[in-house]
Amino acid sequence: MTRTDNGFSATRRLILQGAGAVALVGLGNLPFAPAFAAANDKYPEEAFKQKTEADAIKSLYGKTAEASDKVKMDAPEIAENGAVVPVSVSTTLADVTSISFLVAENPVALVASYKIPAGTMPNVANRIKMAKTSNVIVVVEAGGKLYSATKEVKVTVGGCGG
Amino acid sequence: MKLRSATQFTAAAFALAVLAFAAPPAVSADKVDPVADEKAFKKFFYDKFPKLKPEDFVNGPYSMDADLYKQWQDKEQFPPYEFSLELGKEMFSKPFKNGKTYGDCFPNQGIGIRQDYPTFDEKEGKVITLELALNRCREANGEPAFSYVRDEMAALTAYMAFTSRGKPFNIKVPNDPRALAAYENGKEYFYTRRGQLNFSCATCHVQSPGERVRTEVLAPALGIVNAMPIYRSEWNGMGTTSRRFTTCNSQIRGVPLTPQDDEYRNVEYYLSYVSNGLPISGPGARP
Amino acid sequence: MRITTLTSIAALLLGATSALAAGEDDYKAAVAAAEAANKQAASLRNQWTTTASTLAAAKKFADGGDFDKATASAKEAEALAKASIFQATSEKERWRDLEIR
Amino acid sequence: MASTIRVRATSSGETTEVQALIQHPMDSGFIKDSKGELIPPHFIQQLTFEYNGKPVFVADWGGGVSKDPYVKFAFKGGKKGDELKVSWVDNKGATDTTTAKIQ
Repeated sequence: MTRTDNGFSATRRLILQGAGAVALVGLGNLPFAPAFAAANDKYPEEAFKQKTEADAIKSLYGKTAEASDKVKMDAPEIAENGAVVPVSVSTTLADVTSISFLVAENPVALVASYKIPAGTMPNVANRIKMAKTSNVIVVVEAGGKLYSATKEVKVTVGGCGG
Repeated sequence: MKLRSATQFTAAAFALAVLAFAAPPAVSADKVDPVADEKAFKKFFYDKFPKLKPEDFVNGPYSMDADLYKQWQDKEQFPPYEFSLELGKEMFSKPFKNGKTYGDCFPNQGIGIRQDYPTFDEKEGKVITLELALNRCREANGEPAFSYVRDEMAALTAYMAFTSRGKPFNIKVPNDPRALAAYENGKEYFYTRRGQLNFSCATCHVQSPGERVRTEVLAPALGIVNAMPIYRSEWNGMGTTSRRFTTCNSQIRGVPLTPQDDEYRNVEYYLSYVSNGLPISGPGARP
Repeated sequence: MRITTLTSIAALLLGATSALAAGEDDYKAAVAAAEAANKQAASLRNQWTTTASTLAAAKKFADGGDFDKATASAKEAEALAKASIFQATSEKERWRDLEIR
Repeated sequence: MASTIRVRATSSGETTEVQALIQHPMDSGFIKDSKGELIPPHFIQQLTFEYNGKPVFVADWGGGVSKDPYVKFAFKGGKKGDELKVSWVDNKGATDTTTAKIQ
């Protein structure tokens, strides 16, 4: 706990809370360097090490999410194969800055986290792996708050097994 | 040890079960009639799945289950066989060391001809599948043959199928005793139970399509070869018709034959013939 | 054919007890019989994967000097091979029962 | 060597829809090979889409994204004929970049 990583993740949280904070931290070291681009450049290493979805969300955003019916997730009832599960999300929430996909029962809960700059639509589709039947959680960051949707997807052939 | 005693039991139970049924006389062999077979085969599947249109059968399990269909539609937006298809196109157009190309070995430079294979070679008296023709083309041009079950062959056949998409299978069984014998042998292979599990191809793909075996929704035999080659999520990659046949055999605990052995060529001939008129849909994506 | 299959199946059901105190010679004879039967299955184009894996297990026991278990496994492999022969032979006629016509 | 990145970007006038498929094993580090040994993690960590020099979409990925990963999103603006730059970097430091014309 004494490692400097903690400082970095704290910094990262700050950055992710809003584009405005970025200039203060001074990470604008990229050639094109618009404020949010610098934030986008950081890969959330620690969040991708967390085993549970709660820890991953905390590491990624530094706060907790509340369920919202404004977050619409489209995922199959039964995955045809855990190695390739198409999951997509759309939302009517305004000012979306980030969308993340988590699988509770995977060895690493966080699967993907997308940064949504202003002007990009809050709709994302991707294909994820699921080790077994699990809740899939989508977290949407909008206006600095976190909203989530959860759906159980049954997996009969795991994407992380043998 | 636990496993082995289970094996013993299965073997014994199987043998006894067969013995119990050994008595009733088998239907006597009629004369070989591919036209009647094709009609009966299609009628069986059309009756079993009255809601499906004929061309739906070439999409296998996806036509049988709404949830699967949706996942397939999502995948097809940018299908997983895309890379194989591009590789195949590149390989197909690249000349051999002697300057010739694959196209030179085929009618119409190999474009839009998938639906004509397998074909019966009257000179040789045997069935020639597309995979076999591709390797013969390579060897005739001084190139080593590809493995029938690996990515290169899948890529080449993927490209050739792609250029033939939508064209109806047009397999011919000429009135030649050797062709009829090959066809009949393919049919026999299709219906013959084998392996310790005592399954025939038909056990899964005639009796139970649309049902789940463990986790998989079984594809109907009608139209099954139209989608070859396939990207299978289970394989994490592409598979040829040869790969499909050999893995089917080992899954039922039978030792697979060598790819492109007569029986495999003949069963592909039979299955393609009875799917005549249904469109080529390969390369396909499957769970 | 059917009688021999039945006999070997019966032996199987009784389990390995009949192979008490087998020696290397018993093992070798059992393996030879299993291999011969499996070869016949191959000529009928119908080997079972379990025949090969059971034979491999027998050889492993023999390598470890356990000829009781090695002989029992070899006999099991022979029974599997004979069942596969029986299957191939009976299917020569029976396949038509499944045919769509 | 062909690019590992396939992109389809189509403009509807108001928005541009982008789909990408990338050739990458995306090994999570939790799967064993046929010998029973763990395949070491090897996955894309970051995938960036830039339009007019600005990122329009950034994906941070872990090993839980499927092999040959796929993603779809849309952004406001984007004209037919304009270029979209796509690049990725994986956990071993390998990278690839391509540009695609908006259709």
